[in-house]
Amino acid sequence: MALKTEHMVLNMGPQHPSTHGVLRLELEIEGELVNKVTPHLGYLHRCFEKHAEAMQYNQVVPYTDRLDYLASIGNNFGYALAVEKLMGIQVPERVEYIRVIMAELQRIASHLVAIGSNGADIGALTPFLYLFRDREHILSIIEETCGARMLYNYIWIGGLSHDIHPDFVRKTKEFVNYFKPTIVELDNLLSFNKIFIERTANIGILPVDTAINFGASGPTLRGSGIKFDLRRDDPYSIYDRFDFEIPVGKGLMGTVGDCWDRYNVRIREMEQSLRIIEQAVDNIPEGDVQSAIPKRIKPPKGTVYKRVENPRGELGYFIISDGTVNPFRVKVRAPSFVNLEVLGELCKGNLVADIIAILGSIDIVLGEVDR
Amino acid sequence: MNQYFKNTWLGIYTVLVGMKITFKHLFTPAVTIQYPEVKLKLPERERNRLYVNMDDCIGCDQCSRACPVNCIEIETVKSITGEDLGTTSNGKKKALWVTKFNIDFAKCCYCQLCVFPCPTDCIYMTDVFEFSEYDRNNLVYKFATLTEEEASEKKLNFEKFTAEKEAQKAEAAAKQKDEQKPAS
Amino acid sequence: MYQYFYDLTGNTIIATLIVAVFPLVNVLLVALIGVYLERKVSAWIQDRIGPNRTGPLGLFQTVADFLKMLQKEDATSTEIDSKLYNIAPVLVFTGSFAAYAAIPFSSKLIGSEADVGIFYVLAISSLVVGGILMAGWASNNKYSMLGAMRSAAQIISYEIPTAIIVLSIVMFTGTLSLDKISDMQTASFWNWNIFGGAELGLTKFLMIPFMFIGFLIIFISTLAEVNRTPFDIPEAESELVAGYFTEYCGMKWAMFMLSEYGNMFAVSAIVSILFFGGYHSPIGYLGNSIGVEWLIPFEQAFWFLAKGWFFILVQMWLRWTLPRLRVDQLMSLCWKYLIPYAFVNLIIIGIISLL
Amino acid sequence: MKSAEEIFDILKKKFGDAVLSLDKDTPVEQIISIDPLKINLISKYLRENPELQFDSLMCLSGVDDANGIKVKDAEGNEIIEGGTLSVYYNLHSVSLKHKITLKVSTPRNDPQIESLEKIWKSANWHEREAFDLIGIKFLNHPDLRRILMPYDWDEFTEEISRHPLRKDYKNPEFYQGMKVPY
Repeated sequence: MALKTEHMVLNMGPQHPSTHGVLRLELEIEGELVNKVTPHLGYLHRCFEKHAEAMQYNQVVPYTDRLDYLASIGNNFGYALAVEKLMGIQVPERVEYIRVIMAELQRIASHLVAIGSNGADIGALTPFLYLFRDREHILSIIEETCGARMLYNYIWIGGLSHDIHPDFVRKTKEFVNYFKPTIVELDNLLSFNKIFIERTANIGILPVDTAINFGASGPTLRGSGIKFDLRRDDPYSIYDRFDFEIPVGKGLMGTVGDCWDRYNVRIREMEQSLRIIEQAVDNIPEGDVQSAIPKRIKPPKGTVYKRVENPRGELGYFIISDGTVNPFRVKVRAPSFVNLEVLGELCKGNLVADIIAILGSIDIVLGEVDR
Repeated sequence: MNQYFKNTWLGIYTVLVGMKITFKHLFTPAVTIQYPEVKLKLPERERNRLYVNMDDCIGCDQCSRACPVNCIEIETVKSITGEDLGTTSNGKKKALWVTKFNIDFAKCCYCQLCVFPCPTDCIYMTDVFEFSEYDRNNLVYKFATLTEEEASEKKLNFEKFTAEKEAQKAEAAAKQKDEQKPAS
Repeated sequence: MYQYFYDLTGNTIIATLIVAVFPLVNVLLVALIGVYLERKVSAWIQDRIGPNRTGPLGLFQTVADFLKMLQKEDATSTEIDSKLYNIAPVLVFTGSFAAYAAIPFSSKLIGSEADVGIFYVLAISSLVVGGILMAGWASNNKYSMLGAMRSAAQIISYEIPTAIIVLSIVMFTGTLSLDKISDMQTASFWNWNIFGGAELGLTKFLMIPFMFIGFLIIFISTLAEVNRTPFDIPEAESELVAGYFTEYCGMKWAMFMLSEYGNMFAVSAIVSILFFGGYHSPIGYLGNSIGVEWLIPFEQAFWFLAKGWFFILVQMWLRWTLPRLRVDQLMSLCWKYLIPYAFVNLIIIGIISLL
Repeated sequence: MKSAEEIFDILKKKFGDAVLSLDKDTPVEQIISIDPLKINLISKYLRENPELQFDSLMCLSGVDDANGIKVKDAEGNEIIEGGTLSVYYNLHSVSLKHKITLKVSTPRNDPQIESLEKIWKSANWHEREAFDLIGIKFLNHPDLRRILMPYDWDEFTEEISRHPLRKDYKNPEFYQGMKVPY
């Protein structure tokens, strides 16, 4: 005879230590077993899309910073590319290089938070602080160039807000050399820790076809073992010039597509980002970074959908221009928004503690989910 | 069975590896600083509180229009003939009395978009970042150098001036009419 | 002990007071220093500075916290079962404090020289489970409830490996009295149980690896019994907010904290008594060499506290290194790994001690 | 890899009138317009046809075209009457690496579009968002609730402030007794 237990509805969030912001999850649980997860969004809804309609094209850039606030450069990048595509602007070589280096630095910084908070959710608070220490290095490199630590407003339509700081190249190289050993330390401290593996391997398995059907992207998709990276498959900017690999989940510790794979993909991606930075940082050509910025940003009538590989996945900007100085419609295809949808599928039949691990491995940023 | 012992071994071994790493860190010096006593040197491009050098401001309103959050409020009064407002440091002649130049730092998003269009480089970001207040109204910084009386005086002057001008115009127009009338 | 102080002071009331107050003072001190150390150790491990505002090096941080806690409003939900809710922290504290009665701080400083000391400690510390269950149930909060259930399952399960290892030590030493177990490991660290006891011979050397395994098992399982990371799932702050004491605040919350640190010291004390010579010095006594007899109990107390604190530091070190286990893994670690190993270890130790 | 023209031809051959037109005027994207009530059939075909294999829906954006007539209602608010609401679908094939943009337009006063939730799961939340912010009803959607706005937004606000991304949206004065424009 099966033991009948009463269902309990557990309300996790919006104020909860590990929902990564103000996400509210309604868990239907049976003992500790979760039957159903219903995410409720909108607690951080700041009307980005409505705001953008009232702004001029260049004024939207600071708003894009606030989408995925852990990877603001990527957001600027995507938006700038979309409008540039709409207007047919060719940006100078120097700008392209600086953009790529910045975006990759930002990717590392963002992954550091993702990995750290995934570990912290599972209980390892120390790696979290180590990773934040490393993130500080990146933030201060970027701060020196553009003056802000989080919300940069750095990549403008057609150019950059500032040229790089004279120390930038030296400090970036220093960081690359500093950071390589710390990845090894992180691996020893957390990735290959037996308890961490137990908590993440074979948990929240996401098969490839489900992942694609749900539109998952970024490390969430690559963790399922498919080599799909927009930097290689739909190259934008100058990513096709660099030699880098696309790490995918291989099921090293359990099944392909489990939490550990998604976690590991992020670490390996940081190594690849370092490779890109190393290749790019020596070859920055000379030039003026603001020469291609149009005096008056007034794109022709048209529609554009431009996507970039943000740390969390495919960030797409769908912009309709009606030929005025204000965009007619800006829709953001936020990677976290789409990835979060998978949560309901992954969490069925897991324990409450696994929900945390799965949510951490999907790595959402609520600023982006709710926009 | 093999897996069983392997698990046991891995469990103990990886824990010891982790402990070794944290033990090493026990003796590394702290990377944090004691904030109010020790402060980091901020880079020169630091984007924090805005400052407006009113001596140079020509009241062109470009910063206000560039602001995505509308936190800059500028009100200007045209100068009347005979008033000398001086020139800015890069040689531009001022033509407007800036009677109001308020920046609401509660709204400011520190995007620096207002700094670039300024023709005289009079608005810029400083490295002052500690300016918290208990009252939100205190975050509205008033940069205009004119006192209220002066401002109202200027306004009055301008109104008088325009009124005079208008009157003159009206007179001239009337004269013209008068002149034109007989012709037609 | 009572007799000792009665002889010393000649007054029944003072003697009783000293006997009663000493463990309490110890628990308070452990909590006071423990919380401070926990913060400092975590800060050092994480390359931070840690508390440094209140007093030199932040030494009075916990005192300040304690004063704050005392002044706090006792905010409670209206939906609680107030009787159970109020008793629970007291019960939890009683459970952890009562264990101190049988712990020998030195040869002259034992609350009760009970012949079944270790048995008493094992039994009385189970009282904590009742308190935690009460707290979880009475809070009328789902997180508290889950935490309490986890805690109960955890503490009850982990008593088994603890008891088996204790049994093997009891089998080896032939006594249940904590005082006698300590006393058998006198003179040198070479005589500690972890090094095979005081008796020389082949059995001693055969014993060492198994004693070491026994120590590991009892250390892990006592860690779980006091809900420390990696076994802090009852209060797992990233899952259950704060587990069974989510709804508590102010002094009642402080009672839980107090009992947690009290428990930490208690289990460290038990481990050091069973395996590391209890209150005995590893290198001999100063009092013996200079011929001052009365110094010895104090030296013993020093060594005992030092050993206890050492294990507390190890617990903290572990806490800031490891992630947390999941509730079912916690159970499988206990039932599938620790208990079989403990049983095999028990049998082997039994055979060796028969040799 | 197939270009938009080729895909349009394939679809036109298969579905005839349901595929309306191919918009080549826009400088960067080529958009195929589709009948809103046939979109589910066409999408299913797009996904399952081995030549096309559009296995992922990248983005789904609801748009208020604001192409109706602006009139004043009884309270003096400017509202738009007539015209259309549109939804743009950006499809992508992970295996074949080609992209296409579909567009459906539906009348503003009764916006109804077939849901694609059965075909691409990622459509679920995107459609909820379009329903929430634009007010397009997706037929056969399993769980058409608001997603970003509060669930009870309808109860406390007037008709004109139901769907924020419509061009004639007006901020409500109060929501649940809270002043909305701060």
